Amino acid sequence: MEREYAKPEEYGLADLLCCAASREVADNEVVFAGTGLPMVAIMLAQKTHAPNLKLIFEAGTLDGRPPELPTSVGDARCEMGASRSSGLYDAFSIAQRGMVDLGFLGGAEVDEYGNVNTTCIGDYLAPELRLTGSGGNPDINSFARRTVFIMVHEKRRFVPNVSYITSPGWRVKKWPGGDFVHRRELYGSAYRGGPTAVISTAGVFRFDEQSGRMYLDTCHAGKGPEEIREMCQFDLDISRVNGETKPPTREELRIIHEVLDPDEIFIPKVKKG
Amino acid sequence: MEREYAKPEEYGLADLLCCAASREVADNEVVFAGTGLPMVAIMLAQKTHAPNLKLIFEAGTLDGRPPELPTSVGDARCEMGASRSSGLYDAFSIAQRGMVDLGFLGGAEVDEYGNVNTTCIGDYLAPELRLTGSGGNPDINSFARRTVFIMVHEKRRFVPNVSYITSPGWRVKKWPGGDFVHRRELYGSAYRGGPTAVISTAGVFRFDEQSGRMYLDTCHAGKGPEEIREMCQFDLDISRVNGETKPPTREELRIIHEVLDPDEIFIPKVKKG
Amino acid sequence: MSTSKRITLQQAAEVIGNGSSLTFSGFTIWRRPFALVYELIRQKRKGLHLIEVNGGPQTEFLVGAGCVDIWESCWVGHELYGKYGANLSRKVAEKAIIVEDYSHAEMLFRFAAASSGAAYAVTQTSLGTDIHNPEYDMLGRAGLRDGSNPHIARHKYRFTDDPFFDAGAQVLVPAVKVDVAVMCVQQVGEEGTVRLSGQYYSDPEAARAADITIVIAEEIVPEEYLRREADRNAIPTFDVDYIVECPFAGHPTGMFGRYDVDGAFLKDFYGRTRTQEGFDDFAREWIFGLDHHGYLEKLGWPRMMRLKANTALNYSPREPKGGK
Amino acid sequence: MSTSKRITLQQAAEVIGNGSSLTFSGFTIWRRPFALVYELIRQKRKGLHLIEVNGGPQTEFLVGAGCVDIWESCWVGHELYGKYGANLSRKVAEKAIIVEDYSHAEMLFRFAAASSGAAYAVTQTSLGTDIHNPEYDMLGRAGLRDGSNPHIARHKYRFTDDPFFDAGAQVLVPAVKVDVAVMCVQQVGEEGTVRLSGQYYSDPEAARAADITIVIAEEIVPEEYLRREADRNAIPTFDVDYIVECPFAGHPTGMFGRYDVDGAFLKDFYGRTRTQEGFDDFAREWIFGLDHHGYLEKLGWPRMMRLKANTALNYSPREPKGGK
Repeated sequence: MEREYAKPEEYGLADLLCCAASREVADNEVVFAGTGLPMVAIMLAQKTHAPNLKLIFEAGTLDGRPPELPTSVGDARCEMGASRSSGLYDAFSIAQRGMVDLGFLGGAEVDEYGNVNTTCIGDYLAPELRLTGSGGNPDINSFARRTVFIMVHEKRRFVPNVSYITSPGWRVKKWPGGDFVHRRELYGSAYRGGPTAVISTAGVFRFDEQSGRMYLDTCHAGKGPEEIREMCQFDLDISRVNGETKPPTREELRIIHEVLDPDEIFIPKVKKG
Repeated sequence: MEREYAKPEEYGLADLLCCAASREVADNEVVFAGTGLPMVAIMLAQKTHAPNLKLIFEAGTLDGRPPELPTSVGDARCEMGASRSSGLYDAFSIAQRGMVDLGFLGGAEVDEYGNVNTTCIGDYLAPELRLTGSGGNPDINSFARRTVFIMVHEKRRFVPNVSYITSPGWRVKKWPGGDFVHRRELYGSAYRGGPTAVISTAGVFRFDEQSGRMYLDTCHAGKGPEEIREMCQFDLDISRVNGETKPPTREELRIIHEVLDPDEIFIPKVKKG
Repeated sequence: MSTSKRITLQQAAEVIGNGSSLTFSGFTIWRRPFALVYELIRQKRKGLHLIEVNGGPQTEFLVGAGCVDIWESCWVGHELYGKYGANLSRKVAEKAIIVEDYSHAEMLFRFAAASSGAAYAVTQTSLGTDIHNPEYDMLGRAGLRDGSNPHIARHKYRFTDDPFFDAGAQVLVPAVKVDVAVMCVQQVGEEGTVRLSGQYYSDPEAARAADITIVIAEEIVPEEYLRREADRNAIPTFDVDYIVECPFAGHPTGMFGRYDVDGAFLKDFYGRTRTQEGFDDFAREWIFGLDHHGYLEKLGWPRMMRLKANTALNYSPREPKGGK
Repeated sequence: MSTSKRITLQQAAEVIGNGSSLTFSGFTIWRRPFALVYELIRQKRKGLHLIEVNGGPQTEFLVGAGCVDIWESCWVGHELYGKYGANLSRKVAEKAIIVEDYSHAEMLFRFAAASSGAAYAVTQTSLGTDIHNPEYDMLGRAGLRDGSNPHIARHKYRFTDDPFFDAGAQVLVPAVKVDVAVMCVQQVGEEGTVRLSGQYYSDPEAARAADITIVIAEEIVPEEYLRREADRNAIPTFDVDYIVECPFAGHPTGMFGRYDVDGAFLKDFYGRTRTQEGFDDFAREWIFGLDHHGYLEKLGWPRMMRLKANTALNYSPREPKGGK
């Protein structure tokens, strides 16, 4: 089936993020998704190219097939069509057991090595702003084979060092000293991978597994590599750029806006004409 | 209500054991019972003086009220009327959490300090006879506030040192050295008590919590203290004997034989006249 | 049963003394025992030590009202109805509360260990993060890890290696020590058997981890009815000390099969309580001077009927998503 | 589904290679996957390492047939139909098998740790017993704790103290390493969702602990049917690799809601297999030269109809208790 891509005026950045994220999933994978855009992205994948993906919601539904988008992972809608509905012990045990292929997460800050912060802005001991805290972000990111972060791209969010490492990237702190080491060194037999992509409102970023460094993979329509490098506080590797991020297809947009999120709870519609 | 005790010719030793064991339970207690005579004893208590006792079967039924005697703790009958039916994780967690008042157990050998063996006869490394193994005996005995053992009384079973300590008494081995210490020293905050009675086919034996030594409490009808001391390989303390074991009441016998075990699976009927 | 477990909401709140460590049923904005949270605020409870697998509006209300000295958890917010916990954030900035951060799985495993009677849990989650930064042991920094507080472990973490299969670094997290768990559930039997519907979150672990467990249920049903299908019950009688019948006790959070989250209420709370004055104003409007029935009357029938779940769907098809 | 999980009994047995570590669903004489146990014996499987929360007739059959080199567990017998495991006992006396003893709770916690991805479990059970006697570490004595066998931990136990609340001595037990779990259940969906009825024993832990899980079900039912009530299902699809439909697969053990234990059969087995000759004779009669249908035909309709459970009671009121 040929893909009919939408034109730039037919979609917004949230659509693009959602579709780019959705394409990170392969069929039959076990996927752990949080509330919000990650949930829309994963359900889009389920309704397009990955009908047999197995969806885990942290609050305790396993291999769920909600006919309608849940408002959060604790929503009654999560349970519909699931293989098993239970609780957090099940969800986190499955993750630690190594059964999760992909985690979809968000973040407030990210550094060049994929460390993500969702805890506070500024010094932890005297923060400018206390955020939500970790939630399951570090847990899913510790155990999944791959994790994908969906983020708003602002220069203040792409930093050399995050204020607080909430969720482990490729180069993490070895305690008690706090020296940076490759995560492989710390995780032992639980090492299965790490962050594989950051999908921001500017482009798609990937990581070199050996060096752990982020590089720019594709630019969203209208953004150039140099421009995106300027949007980071660290020296972004743009040597491996691979063209433009594929736009949403019309079918994907239809599913997002007619099936998944008709009420524009997570993704606003772009008004045509 | 006045108790109408049965006459010696109206009951057998198994009846006496069962009734003596049943009387160890107080109402509202949480009780863990194994297959066989312990199960009959506990259900007898439930149907007489302890209607609100909460029965746990190791295979995973909590606060069970079987209308009919199960054949083993995994039997479908265990689940009837239970507060929750689940699995072993639940049962053992409840025990380790300290919620069990009383455990009813059996054994092949017992020593003066209440250590019980259900693993092997003879040297563990070259046993004369390999038995069933521990089952949940040590687990229930480690965690319950009180445990009661029901045993056949033979001199070879009441020994100074059991071949193998399967289930911990009052004086247990501290590893790696294997020196004997009071169980209080080993169990730390999990120390809640230990074996409180052995009910054998000869009498009822109790333990001094401080010294951990067994003493004879009551003799079954027709047995004297000296005779019972002769039936032990260790020097049984008979200084605290407290008369004769109370016989079964006619009501208890009726419940055992008409309600609980009419098919004489665990307790044979004594033929009258 | 020889003794009834039934008590009133007021009595339930009185079970939780000043300085208690406390936890709740539910998950973020679902099945939180709000009727009791409100009552604790009315009774001006002080010095609470909240230990939660995850926080939510109940945390924000208790923190905003000044009931909480210590919060140990991993997350607070209102999901799509409020991005973060503004009251907690304000108190953190003022250093008016101690926050001890763990990861979500760590909190869950801490409860699982406690409910299973284990002293601690072994995990490999969150290695290399600042959650494990020894400088960020806030209870330690406050001098509270000296063994004198029975709710607080001597260490936030210990690290060790797997001696059995060389699996690498292991994180040891202490079992939680919780005085009281308050559950908000669909059904409880007269003797305490709880039947949950939908996801059960971390409720069985919370109920068993706590020394005292209070169950607030939409309805108290005949125990006999629940015992007919024992394999559908989540919490057995001996995990439950007190029961309270209180319909809509979870509002503004939602309950599977019974009612949806009141998104508009949470949005209003989130919007109005960035400042202490805002919180106090909100509390005067919605908490003080009301009891549970007064609260429901104030909410009004049209609102509550809109939130009511369709029992075939288990959620309300009438309630607009996103609280719009 | 893109790929079917359905296989035959023969194929299921072939999944379990010589030298595999293996575990089963069920509890003592309940829900043991006998149809597959028989097939393993027919296929003359060798060198198995059985790791069981508890043993039962399935252990006795496999041990008697010489399929098992190592048995790690806590109990073997036939409940009221046979006091102990005579085949295991004989092989122990002959030193033809290595038995590694743990307590029941220890075995359960070892499975729970494995199913939760933890390297080991922390417990306080069985302190002071000979289960912890370092002289009785049988795999260690056999030189098998050098790290070369992926199923065998470097230590049987480790002891430590609780660093958090001074709770005292703690026993660390290694997570089990199980290649294959074979489950014998009432219902499985086409995609692998399992619904258990009655007690679920340690089945969810066993299914998740193993690298490969085979489910043998009385019936394969539409996946859609099971997913209508997700909170009644015990094991999710991604814990299950293969499914086999095989009615009466558990005979002579019992299955809640389906059929009772065949006590007479077990008594006969127990009585006849004290010697190897006795076992071989029993195997010639009941295992070799038969397939599952041949076995059922040999048992005969009257016997099987007598064992069949009354679906209101979940057991058979016709089957005499005690196997008389």
